[in-house]
This record gives sequence, C-alpha cells and structure tokens, in this order.
Amino acid sequence: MEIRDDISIVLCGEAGQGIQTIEQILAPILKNSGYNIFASKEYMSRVRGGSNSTLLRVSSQRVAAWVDTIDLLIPLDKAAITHLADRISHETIIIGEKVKLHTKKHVIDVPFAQVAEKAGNPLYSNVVAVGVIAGLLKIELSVIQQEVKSYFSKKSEEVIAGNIDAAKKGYKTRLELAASGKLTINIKKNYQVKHNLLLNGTEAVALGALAGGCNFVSSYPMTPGTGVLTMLAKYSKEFNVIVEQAEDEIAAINMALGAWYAGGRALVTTSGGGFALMVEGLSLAGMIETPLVIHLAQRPGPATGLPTRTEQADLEFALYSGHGEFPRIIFAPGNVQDAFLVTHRAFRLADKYQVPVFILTDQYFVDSYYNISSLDFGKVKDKKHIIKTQAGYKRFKITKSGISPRGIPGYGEGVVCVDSDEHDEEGYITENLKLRTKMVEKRLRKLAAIKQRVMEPELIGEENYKTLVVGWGSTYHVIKEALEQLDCKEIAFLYFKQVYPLHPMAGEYLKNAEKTVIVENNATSQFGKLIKLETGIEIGKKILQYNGLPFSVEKIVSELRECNAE
Amino acid sequence: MEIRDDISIVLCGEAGQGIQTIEQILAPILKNSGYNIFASKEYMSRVRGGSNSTLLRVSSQRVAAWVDTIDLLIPLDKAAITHLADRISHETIIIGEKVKLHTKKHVIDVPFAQVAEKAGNPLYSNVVAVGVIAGLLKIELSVIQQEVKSYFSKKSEEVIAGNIDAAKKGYKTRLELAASGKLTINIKKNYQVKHNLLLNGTEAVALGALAGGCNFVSSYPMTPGTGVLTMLAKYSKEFNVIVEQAEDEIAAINMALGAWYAGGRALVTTSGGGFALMVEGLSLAGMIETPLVIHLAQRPGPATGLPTRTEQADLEFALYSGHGEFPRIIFAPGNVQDAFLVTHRAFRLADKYQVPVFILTDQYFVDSYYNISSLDFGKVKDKKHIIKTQAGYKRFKITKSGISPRGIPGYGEGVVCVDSDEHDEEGYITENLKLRTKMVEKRLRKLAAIKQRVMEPELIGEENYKTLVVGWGSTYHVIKEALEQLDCKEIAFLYFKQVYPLHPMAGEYLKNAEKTVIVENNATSQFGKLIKLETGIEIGKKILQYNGLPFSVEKIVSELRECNAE
Amino acid sequence: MPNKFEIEKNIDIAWCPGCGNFPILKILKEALFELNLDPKDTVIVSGIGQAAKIPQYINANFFNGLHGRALPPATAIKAVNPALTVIAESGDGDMYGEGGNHFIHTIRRNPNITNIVHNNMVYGLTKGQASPTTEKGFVSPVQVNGVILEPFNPIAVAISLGASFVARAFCGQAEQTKEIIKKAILHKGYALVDILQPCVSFNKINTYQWFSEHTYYIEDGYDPGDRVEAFRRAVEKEKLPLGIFYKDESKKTFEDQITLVDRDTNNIQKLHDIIEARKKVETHKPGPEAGAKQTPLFGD
Amino acid sequence: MPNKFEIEKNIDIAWCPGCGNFPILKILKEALFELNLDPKDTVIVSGIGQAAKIPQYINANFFNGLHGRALPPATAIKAVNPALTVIAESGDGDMYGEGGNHFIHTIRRNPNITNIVHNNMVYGLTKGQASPTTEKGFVSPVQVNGVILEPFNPIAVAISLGASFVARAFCGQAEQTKEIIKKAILHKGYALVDILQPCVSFNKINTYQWFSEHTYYIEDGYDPGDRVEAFRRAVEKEKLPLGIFYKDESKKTFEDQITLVDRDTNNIQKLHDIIEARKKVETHKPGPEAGAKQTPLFGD
Ligand SMILES: Cc1ncc(C[n+]2csc(CCOP(=O)(O)OP(=O)(O)O)c2C)c(N)n1
Ligand SMILES: Cc1ncc(C[n+]2csc(CCOP(=O)(O)OP(=O)(O)O)c2C)c(N)n1
Ligand code: SF4
Ligand code: SF4
Ligand SMILES: [Mg+2]
Ligand SMILES: [Mg+2]
Repeated sequence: MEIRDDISIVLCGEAGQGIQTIEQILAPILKNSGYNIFASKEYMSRVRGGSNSTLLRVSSQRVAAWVDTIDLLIPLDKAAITHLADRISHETIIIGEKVKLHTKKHVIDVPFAQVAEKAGNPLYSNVVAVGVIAGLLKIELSVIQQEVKSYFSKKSEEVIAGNIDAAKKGYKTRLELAASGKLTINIKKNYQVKHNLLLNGTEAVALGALAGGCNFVSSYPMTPGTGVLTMLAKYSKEFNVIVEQAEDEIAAINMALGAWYAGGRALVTTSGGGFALMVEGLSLAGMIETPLVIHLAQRPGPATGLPTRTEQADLEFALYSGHGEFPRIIFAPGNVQDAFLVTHRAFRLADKYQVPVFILTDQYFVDSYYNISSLDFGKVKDKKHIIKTQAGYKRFKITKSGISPRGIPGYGEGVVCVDSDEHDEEGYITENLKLRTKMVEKRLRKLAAIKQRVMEPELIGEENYKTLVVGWGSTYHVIKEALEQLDCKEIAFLYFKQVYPLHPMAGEYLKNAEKTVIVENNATSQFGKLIKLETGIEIGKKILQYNGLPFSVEKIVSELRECNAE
Repeated sequence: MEIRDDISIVLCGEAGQGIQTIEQILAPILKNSGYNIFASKEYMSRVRGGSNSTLLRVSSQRVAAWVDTIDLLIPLDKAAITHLADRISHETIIIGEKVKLHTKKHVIDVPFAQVAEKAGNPLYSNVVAVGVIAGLLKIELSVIQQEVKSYFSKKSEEVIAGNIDAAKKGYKTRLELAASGKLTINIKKNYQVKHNLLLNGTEAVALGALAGGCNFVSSYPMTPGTGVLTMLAKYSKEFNVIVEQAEDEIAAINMALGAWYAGGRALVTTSGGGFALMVEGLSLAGMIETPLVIHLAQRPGPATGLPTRTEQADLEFALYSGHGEFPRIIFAPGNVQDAFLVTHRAFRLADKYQVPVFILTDQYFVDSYYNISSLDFGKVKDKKHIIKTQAGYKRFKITKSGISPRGIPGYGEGVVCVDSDEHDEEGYITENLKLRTKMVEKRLRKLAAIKQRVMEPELIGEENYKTLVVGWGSTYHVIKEALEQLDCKEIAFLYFKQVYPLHPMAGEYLKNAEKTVIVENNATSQFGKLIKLETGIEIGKKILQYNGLPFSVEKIVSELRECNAE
Repeated sequence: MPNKFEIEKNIDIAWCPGCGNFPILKILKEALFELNLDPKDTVIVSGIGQAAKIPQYINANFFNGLHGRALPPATAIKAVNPALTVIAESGDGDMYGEGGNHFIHTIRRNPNITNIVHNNMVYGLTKGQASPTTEKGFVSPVQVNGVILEPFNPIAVAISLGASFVARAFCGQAEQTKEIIKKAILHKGYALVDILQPCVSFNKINTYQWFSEHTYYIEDGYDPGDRVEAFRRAVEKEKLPLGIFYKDESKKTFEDQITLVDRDTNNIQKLHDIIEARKKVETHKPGPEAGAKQTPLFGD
Repeated sequence: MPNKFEIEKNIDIAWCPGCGNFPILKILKEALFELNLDPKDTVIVSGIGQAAKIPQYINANFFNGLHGRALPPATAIKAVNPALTVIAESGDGDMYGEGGNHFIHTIRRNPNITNIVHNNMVYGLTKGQASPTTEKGFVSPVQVNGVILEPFNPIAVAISLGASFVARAFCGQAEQTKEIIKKAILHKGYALVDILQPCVSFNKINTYQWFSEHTYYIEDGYDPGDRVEAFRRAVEKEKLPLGIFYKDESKKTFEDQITLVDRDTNNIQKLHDIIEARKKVETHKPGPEAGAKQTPLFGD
C-alpha cells in the first residue's frame, strides 16, 4: 500500500503512556522536513486509564481539520481498538503489539515493548513508535536521534541513550514494512514548510493578546481556558505582563476591570462555568464602560459537563448574559491567523468602544495546531485611547457616538470616577431619571458605532453558489476541507469570525442562496437563531453535533451530499 | 370641583417624612369603607433627602395601574413640586402648607405643621394629611381615630393621643374645603369591597410559594427581591419554612439545590445582580435535573443601576444564562392573582419536569397593591413527584419524556447520585460520548413535554381586533386600563403571563392582527425579539420606556392613539 | 461482614497510582463502616477536583456539585433531613480557594456535617497550579516565578472562626487518620479534617517523605478546649502538628436552631385561613415600635 | 489651607442624621489631607452599601464597583499603578459577607492598600438584616427568631491569615481613629481598619453608647509583633479592644514581587522576533524534567 498526499496517523493509549510525547517529538521534525502537519487530540478528564488519542495529519498540502479516517493507527493498548472502533476501516493499517492487542483485525506486528525493553526499558515503547513513524515518513535517522536527545535532555544519560536506541530500533522496522510491501508513504515534501510556524489556538490567542498590548491577566484555572493563562505567564517577563491567579473567577474579572481602570490592558481567560461567575462583572463593565477582553474557551455543559471535550454551546450565554442592557462584541476565530488577529482587535475595540469583547473558542480549537507560513501583522496597530484629564473631567460625557474620552487616575489634573449605580457625566450616582434615559441611550448608541466596523463574513467558494453553508469559529477548516472534497461549484461556505454584531452582508449572502445549511457544535443551533433574529432568515438545514467531539471532514461531506440529494 | 369615579392622590416628600405612614393608615380604611384602591410608590435609593412619592388611587371601579395624572397632591416639602412637575396639571388640586411650598401654583392652604403642632408635635403633619384625605373621602371620623390609634399602639400614650388629635384636626378641614366649593369627592362605595383582600406583588409571590409547598428559602438580600424573603420569614413558623440568609447568592442557589435534592421545596429570591451570581448554579440545576424556583425581581441595570426603580430588562438574561443547553420555564405575572397562581405552578412544574422555573417580576409589580375579591385556589393542587427508591435506583433513567422518576436520599433502598459532570443513568461520571448525546437529548426532550402545558396568553378585548397590543408581566393593568379608556373595539391586548416557552397560540393571535404593538419596560424590546425568534413575526411598533418608572396609563393611551393615527 | 460502602461492580478509578487519594478513600470507607452507618442514609457532597471525585468510588448517596460549592448544599441537605449523615469533601483549591466564602460562613453556622479536605497543596485536576495552601516559592506553569502569596492556614482560620471541631491528619497514617475522621463524624457540629495528601504528579515538594518529616502528633494530655493554645499550635511552622487542635462540644448546631421541615404540612388549608383572616381585619396591624424611626423606603 | 479632598460644590449626602458614617467621612478626609496626599493620585474603591457610598463624598478618584467586590479591583489598581494611594472601603456585609473570599485572599497577597470597613453590625442599605458581624440573638425581618450564627471576628480572622496590619477603631473617637487610619495608610502592605460604627436606623443594640461601654484601648507598651498575643486580644469578648492588634513590617508587598507594567513596551517588535525565532527552531524544546512523569492530558 502506498500513500501519496495525505496520511492520517492516530496514536491512542492510556493517559500516561506517552502519546503526547510521540506527537511532541514528531511534529517539529516533520515540519522541519517539509511536511505540512496538523495535530489535534481528544482526551478524557482523567489521569489514569481511559483512552486518549492524538490525530496527526501529514500531507503535501495544507490540511488543518479533524478527520475520522485513520490511515495508520498506533494503538498502545488493547482498549485503543475498542475506543476507535467507529473510525477503524479495513483500510486502516494498524501497527502494534499483536499479542497485546487481542484483536481480530489485521495488525502489523511491531513488538514495541520487546524492542523498548531491548533499548533499556519497556516504558520507551512510545519512542519506538516515534522511530517507526519517522522511518515511514523518511526522516533522516540523525534528525530523529537529535530530536529525541534534545527532548530528553533534562533526564539522565541512561534515559537519553535508551530512548535514542528505542527510536533507532523503531526506525529500522520501517525498512521491513516497506520491504514487505505492506506500507510505503510517498508524500511530497515542500521545503518552504521548514520555515513555517507551528501554532495552536491557545498560542494564537495569547500572542494576539500580547500584540494587543495585554499587560495584565487575572484568571482562575479552567480547562480549556487555562492554556492562554499559562502562555501569558511564560511570556510575562519579556512582555511585562502581570499574571495573577485569582481566588475565583469573580475576583478575576473584577481585577481585570480594576486594571483597565488604572490604565492597564487586561484579559480574563476561562470556560463556561468560570464565565458564569463573571457575569455580574460583565454587567459592571457595561455600566462603568471600562474595557474588557474575555477569552471564553467553550467545553460541553451544562455545569462541569465534559471538561476536556469540545462544544460551541455558549454563544447565547456570551451574548445575553449580564443584567441590564449594554453593547458587546463577540469574535469566534476559525483559524490561528484569525485568532491572532481578532484577539489583537479585541483589545483595540474594547479600548476604543469601552465595551466587553469576547473571543469565543473551544477545546478543539485551542488544542489543535498546524503550520502556517507566518503570522500576518498587517493590520496590527498599536493605538491606545487614553486621554490626559483636565480638572472637571467628565468620565461619562454624553457624546454623539456614545463614546466618552477615557482618562485614568493619576494622569492629568482630573479625577476619574466610575460608579456601578446609574451616574451623571462625572460618574457620581444619580436618581435623575431623565439623565438615566440619556445614559441608557448613550451606552446603547455605542452599538451603532461598533456596527460600522464589524468584520465581514468570508465567502469561501464561488459567488454564484446555490447552497450556502454557514459556520463560525472552530468548524472553519473542517467545512472548508469538506467543500474542497465535494468540489462542487454550487456550494459555498460563509465563515463568520465575528458573530456579534452581525455584518449587514450576512443577510445578503444568505438571501442569494437557494439552500442554506448551518454547521454547529451544539444541540440547538444557537448561531442559527441569532441569524434568524438579525436577518429574518431561517436556515434550512442544521448539521448539529453535541457529543463532545469536533466535526470531522467526513461527517460534513456526507451530510452535505445528503443535503444536495434532498 | 367634584370628583365622581376615580381619584388619583399623590403623597410626596422626603424619605422619613412619613408618606408611607399616610398610605399604610389610609389604605385599609378606604378598602373597608368600600372603595377600590390601588397604591404604588416610586422612591430613591437613599435614606434622607430626595423625593419619594406614593400614588393612591381611590375609585368606584377596579383600577390597578400607574397613572401620571394627579388629581390631589399632598406635597410634604418644597422639592415635591419640582419632583412631580411633569405630572402636575392645572387640574391638580394641591393641598399643603403654602408658606413652605414656595410655588406659584395654586395651593389650598392647610397649615399641616401648625395644625400638627397644636396637636402636640409638628412631626404629626403626615397624620393631619391622613385626616384631610379621610375627610374628603367621607370616612367616618371614629374609624380614622380607631385606625390611627391602632397604628400607633406600640408608641407612648402621648404620641397616640397627639396623632389622633392631628387626624381629627385634618379631618375638619374637609368641611372647609367642601364648603368653599374647592373640592368635593363623591365616589361611589361598594360594600362588597370591604370583604376584599389587599395584596401586593411580593405577598402574592410569597403566598404562591407557600401554596406550592415551599419549605426552604435561601437568599441574600437584594431590592426588590428581598420582600419575598421577608414574607416567608414572617410565615416561617406557621408553615415550617427553613429561612436562611446566605453569605452570598452563590451559596443561596447551591443551598436551594441541596434542599430540593434532599426532599425539600426551595425558592431563591433576588434581583438581576444577585441572579448574575447564581448563573453557574442554574446550569448545575440543568445538569443534575434538580428542581429549582427562582424569583427574579427586576430593577434597572446594568450593575447596581437604579436599585429602587423598575425595569423589564432581564428577560433575555433569564432565558439564555447558564453555560450549556438545558430547558427552563419563565413566568411573568401581570396581576396579583396570577402571581399567586404562577408561583404555585412554578413549584409544581419544577418538581414535575425537574427544571429551573423563573418568576420574573419587577419593582413596580412587587411594591404595588390593590384589593381583589379573593385568591382563587381553583387550580391549586398539592401533588408531589418524589418516588421511593429501590436498590439499583437510576436517578437519570432515560425515558421517552426525558423525565426520570426522582428519588431522595434516605427514602427507599436506593442511593441517589447526582453529578455535575456528564453522567450515566445512575448518576456516575461518564466519558461515553454516545451516552453523552443521549443525555443531552433526554434533557432537551423535557422541553417538548413542557410545551404541552404552557399557559396560553390571554386575549383581552374582542376577537376580531385589527391592532394587537402585546404585553408581559407588570404592564398588564396599565395596558388594560389604557385600552378601556381608548374604548376602541379594534384594539385588543394579548397578555403573556408565561413568556417561555411560548404558547403556539401566540403566533396565531399575532397573525390575525393588521397592526402589532409591543409594550416593554426596557430599551431593546427583549420580548419582541423572543416573539420574532419563536413565531417569525416582527412586531410593528415598539413602545419602550427605560427611565426606571413604570408606564402610565396616559402614556400608553397617547402612544396607541398615535399608532392608530399613523 | 463486607463493607456496604464498597461499590460492588468493578470501578475504574481516575487517580494516579501512588496518589494520596487512595488511602483517604480506603480510610473513609472503613470509618463509615466501623461507625455502622448505612449507605442509604449517608450523603457525600463534593465539588470538582481530583479529591472531589471520591464519592464516585463509595457506595452511598452523593451530590457531586460545582467546584468550590460543596458546603452550601451539604448544609441544606442536613437541614432538610437531619437524619442523614452528611460529609462535605473536596480538595484544598475547592474548599479554600473557590469555596473560601462558604468555608467561612459554614463554620459560623455550625451544621452537624463533617468537612474533609484533601490538602495536596496544589491544583491536581487542572495540572499543577498553586492552591491556597501551596508554600511560597513553589514554581508552576502559572506561578512561573514561584508563589508569592502567604499560604492559607486552614487550621488557624477555622479556629479564628470559632469552628467547633478542628483537626489535621496525614493520609500516610491510616489508623490515626481513621480515628480522627470517626471522631469528626461523631462530633455534633461542624468538624474540619484537613488531610495532608501527597500529589505524586504535580507536587514534587510535599511528598510522603516530606509530610512524614514535617509533621508530628499533638501529645496526649493536650487540652483541645483552649482556643488561644489551639491557635498557637495552628501557627507552628517548623513541623505541622497532627491531631485534634480544638473542640467545643457546647455549641448548638444549625439544625437544632432552625425550624424543621415537616413534609406533610397542609399549606393550602392554612393559606385559606390566613387569607380569610386578612380580609376580615378591619384595622391595620400596628406600625413600628415606640421609638423606632419610620422605616425609610430604600435599598440596594 | 483648605482640604483638597473636600468636594467644593454642594453635595447631598444620603445618610441618616446621626449615622456613624459621617464621622468616618470626616476623619478619612482629614487623614488624607494630613498625610499630604493628592486627590488625583488617590483612589477610593468601594462596593455597595451605605458605607460604600463614601467615595461619592470625597474629592478623589473612585471606583465604586459591585457589592462585595472592592478588594480585587483595588489590588489590581495598585498593581498596575503603584504610585497611587489605594483605599478599599465598604461595609461589614460587603467586605465580610458577599466579599468574604476576597478578604481572605487579598490578605494573603498583601498589596499595599488600606482596607477600611464600616462595621455597623447590620445591613444598612437593604433595611436591617443581620450582617456577618451581627451579635447572636439580634432580631430582624429575616432573622425573625434572632441570629443564630457565630459572629464573624474580622480581627481574629485577619490575624489568622497573616495580615500585616490589623486594627480596630470606633468612629465615636475621632482623633484616635484618625491616627489609626493614618498609620494604616502609611503601613507598607495590606492594612485592615475595622471601624465600629453605629447605624441609628437599623441597629438599636450597638449604639454609640453601647460601643463606648463595650470597648477599651489597647494599652501603650503592648507589642503588636506577637501574633498569638494578638489573637488572644482579638477573641476577647467582654470588651472589644481598640487600636493596633498586629503589625508586621517585614512582609513584602504584592506589587514589590510582581512584574510591573511598563506602558510603553513595544510588543509588536518583540512578537515579530519571537515568531521569527520560533520558525527557525529546528528541534523541539526539551520535554519534562528528569524524574517528572509525563504530564497527563486532562483537566476540569
Ligand atoms: C467555576 C470553576 N472554575 C474552575 C474549575 C476548574 N477546576 C476544576 S478542579 C480545580 C482545582 C482542583 O484543585 P483541588 O480542589 O485542590 O483538587 P485536587 O485536584 O488537587 O484534588 C479547578 C480549578 C471548575 N471546574 N469550575
Ligand atoms: C450581588 C448583590 N447582592 C446584594 C446586593 C444588595 N445589597 C446592597 S448593599 C447590601 C448590604 C449592605 O450592608 P453593609 O455592607 O454592611 O453596608 P451598610 O449599608 O451597612 O453600610 C446588600 C445586601 C447587591 N447590591 N448586590
Ligand atoms: S494528579 Fe495528584 S492528586 Fe490527582 S490523582 Fe494524580 S497524584 Fe493524585
Ligand atoms: S441606615 Fe444606618 S448605616 Fe445607613 S445611613 Fe442610616 S444610620 Fe447610617
Ligand atoms: Mg488540591
Ligand atoms: Mg453594615
């Protein structure tokens, strides 16, 4: 068997068996060897037992989407076969320890443990797998050895040597496999890829925040939002970021508001359950018109739900939560470049319009990575909107746009007064009900200003489509690849990276379609409802999934085929 | 001048000047004398200074709505005249202390303070006013004396005697007023009213909760939600209610869930800002399918907003808050009878469907009262839905309706396990993603069951209307009276006491109208958006108000006149 | 006799081999059994975290709620049905971090529940961030320069709040810990048992050995009735004392002081009576008491 | 010299005549003035309540935030701009009830802010319900049978948390209270000043007279450096001691230990560099340290 364009490799085993190590060692080698790669994982919220798997796609073209198909499976334990049963086809090549796997399926026997034991320790099995894959993908042996060495550089000499040996031994089996004709991989390499950047969603958001001048992050750990906190902590010294793990999410958001008030640029990062505790603070941001950026990484709910899984079911929650009425902005990036850009933009818009801005991601998005040529800094500007105050400064001056020039304490002659009660222009509490009406209108007027600068949805495909598929956030690459596979000129994809407010073109695009389809990782089609509300258009077909997994390209392809056949 | 049907009396003064006393003494006397009465107040969030006013409507027919018109004004200080400037017309009769009021308006001079001083203390001014009004309304002197005596019964002999004297002196001025031809009031009494019940929104909700078997309330004080907590505390011994003031709203809702889990029937009562802190707990209720009843008394936001004012801007918040997807029910009673009924119903439905149920009121609603003939117990049933468990009990048994029979710990042989993580039928944590899908569907399926028993919106007016006015919650009486005044057969009123899910008839009624109008005490027409989403119908005209005050009958009348003229 | 608190079917425990949660689980099941409790009358309430998974592994009723929120439902469950034995159990992050406010105010209430905290001085489930009890200097992916906050001392704080039973145990010492837990369950009132527990995956500082070396048992003859002495012990730093620091048996419990729920109240009839009575009232109920000011109309 | 902290225009104060908030307002403005502070470099952070209205009556920057949430923004404001003098001020319900968790953890952080609590032992703004510091037996519209919870002792709890400055004052004694507030502001680190304050409308028990009779000043010569002694004083019940219970000047502040914000960082250039560097990396960064297990993939 020969694979030429694109291979989907899946590593599966118990937590702790080191599948992450396999992926972490291989990904950079593969990229540096000129392969496009995409990696993503699905994992259980547990430390031991269970089954976790990593998907590694290696290809000649840019692919960056989840697939069900497994071309090559490396099961590290017996349970892996059951766990992945739905995804294993008779075309799946399974390489593993036959004796261990107890399966009727055809397995190319590589006695990992035995080989590893020979290299010094059966624990090195995972590194044997590294060798096998690297060998199949024609990486030079020296490169792997170098990488394994560097990966284990903090361990003892013995461990390093053992692992190098394990990799080598694994590597050798490739020849046997090729020789037996069982598997050859001939994917074209592109040496440009070597200079690419590997980035996951978490990193893209964190770098976008830094680009947006973020210098304060207060959060409480919560999967899958924690990654951004960790990344910012990592860069905290270099970028002068104050990183504070708050006692709870309430403290986190109130600290962030204090930071912005004092002249900082703050972010909070969390997931649905943590955001639930921030809702009162969100409303405070609305009232005191203090900017705020919220990274809300979605996972399946309600309540604790499935902590390590993915879902897109907090859109309405982000959109409508907080008591009272005030404007907000919601982004939902679908690729790492957009994640970088919208996060940067979030800081700019928060600062400019003095409203809370959300970046809505999800577990699948933050945990997936792939190579891109570079990050585009084109639209990245470093404009700040703080003014030096004068005596008699009015923090909430009523203006035509609704935006009042924002001062900070200690900068200028004025005092800066903000109040969670309804207030006058200077920020003092008021019971003047005519002023109340004006203040409500001032705050809501900002939405009109915001609507002038909404990011347009991107049309992917031909202009004269008949079927329009709508997606937002993390489904981007999946839908895109599905459409490429379908290769049907009549179907186009409308991708929203900003989900609120909606761009006026949204309705136009939808009107031009004969059929409309929406793809959402939730059970009630929340974005579909928003579209209906804003454009009056009811989307015809809903492709929904809420099992905690991302959509696969295959699922979208088959659903769209059905839809076209209807 | 003679007033025959309906008089609107407004008492206005600083907090602490005793306008509440005037109203509290008068209301029961007037009712017992056969007058229909309605009382409501608008007040500032402050202890001293400022201006508060109470509206007291006395009439021959049932009226129960806020009006701007002031027939008789009793200003207790100078500021009152400015405060009410927009509502004072040249038909307003002002009775007060000319020297104190410094106004160019015509004032019938009754030197309250002087009279009060004669009775012993200028502080008794308010009771002089009681006497004046009682006199004008032809209450027997002995009755007032009796009432004043009883009201002050806990004070010293001297105070009691002084106040009785003050009332008497005020009463006498009535003859002078009548003699001078300046004001005579001849409102027809109806002795049936004597046997009526005076009830405000707070009391109706609290009594409804008791009718629903409420035996646990955990809350944190917050205007205007606190009243229900206080009422339940008052009745706690008689009805065996555990009343706990929690350390915060998070504790309150989590206690309430614990109480239901253990077999109690719990309520939380709060306002928007407090509810914001309950949102995570709401999602927990959704996940563990533990019943919950939430009284959410709205006030203007965002954040602290206008704490003692009214608004209807938390509908979307109640509807969409909580991470993840789960069903809920939202009631919004518009009159006290309905408040009693829906609160009772809330407990029954929460128990039956194991979902959170909201009672959405607002400051205007909870603080207003009037006489009704009685509370209708017709539909009040006392059915509970707890089962005795067997060994092997499955708390989350997957059923056709989505409802799993609910056991409680210690009752039966089973153990009752609930988990905020996704769980299996027995309540244990699971990562079985197929089961996840089933559990999501099971939970959402309950919405279909709930939809079978939605309360129909009430059509008030003729069936063959051309214009349909939509209202929900506290605007009920205002719209109703406005329509009575307009006396136009072509306009009908569709009143929603259940705002979610919507009854299928909602769309039918709307479709039959040529013109549709919605009345909402908010700035963005939240219910209008919900109607659009659920029925596809965009309401033509929106009458919105968000200054913290309730709508007045006059405002609705004039807006609807305009609309008809359009 | 088999322990009824053991789950019969095969269960799949999500903890790391060697984790201190295992001995705690074992000790707890034994304690419950030895106290002759019945699973169906026992409720374990927990939050979210590694420790908080414990009820999943015990045959008893459980309410595995939200992160940080075990104490409010535990209090309510006990109030609604005082016949139940209620144990609120979670990790240090859960109880002292996210749930800190409930820790304070539950102690003030003194419900008759047992509060067991698995104190591994780290956030296990979310991969090793500092918890409130983490020692200064501990480096983590978030605390990249080491923890700078003063560690939370649950024993000292509980004593300062007037907790009626305050103990510390170490999961490495099964028998003593079991005895402490049993005493805590038998104590009538709120009982805190802070159990030192190694996290072999994320806390490389506070290991079994570290705990063995840095703890000692409070000597026999110590008087757990003296609050100031208890505080003195609580703030000892060189070695952490183990055992019962403080105990006050005179305190009334929450449940004993509140109205109890009678499930069969006929509210409807009572309501009828109240409403009829209210209609008949000719005069208004008396206003504020002598000397009282008018209750001002306001509120936030 | 006029006090710059006075608001020049006529203001309309929303407190009841005779309320203890008035003397506190006066004392605070004087203290700020006497310390020679500048209104534009002073920020008063408060929550919601009667006490929390205080910044509305002082000429200075203010952040009048949410009920119970004064301390987190105060900490952040000081961290972002340490040149500012930051005072977090609110009522007892706000700071010890709704905000209890922030009280605990802010003390652990030790930011250089002053935390002034108007302790009137009641919820004023919402009309007289019990607060965490209300004495047992106090009857209110919600606590109809009287308070049954143990009153919260802020002094003892702050000491147990390792607060670096802990004091109690009584608003009826202006000079002493002013001195305490001044010392608290000058203290480098978190300073708690719990000020006993009568609420003439809703607390008929703890009146001016009651406080006068139930307090005494800690004697000169008392050593505020001894934590156990401070605790002993803190739990005294017959009379409440006034003055500085505890003080630790050796503790580092939060701001001193964190990276400070440099407003003019050119992040964009640095990012470019990082990204370019990352592209070039041929090999992967090293994995976990020797001895470390594989970091498991999980989290909640
Ligand atoms: C509101 C909320 N915030 C954050 C989380 C994520 N979370 C789950 S467990 C945990 C910390 C666990 O630490 P600890 O309580 O010490 O338990 P351990 O895992 O160490 O036993 C966190 C932060 C959550 N589930 N909910
Ligand atoms: C989240 C939230 N819950 C409740 C309230 C209502 N509330 C405002 S002030 C207050 C208590 C005030 O008591 P305290 O802090 O002691 O201040 P005081 O009025 O006594 O000075 C409450 C419960 C609120 N504003 N926000
Ligand atoms: S992560 Fe730590 S606490 Fe959690 S199971 Fe593993 S060793 Fe135990
Ligand atoms: S209610 Fe109490 S605390 Fe508030 S102003 Fe009046 S006396 Fe002061
Ligand atoms: Mg822990
Ligand atoms: Mg107070």
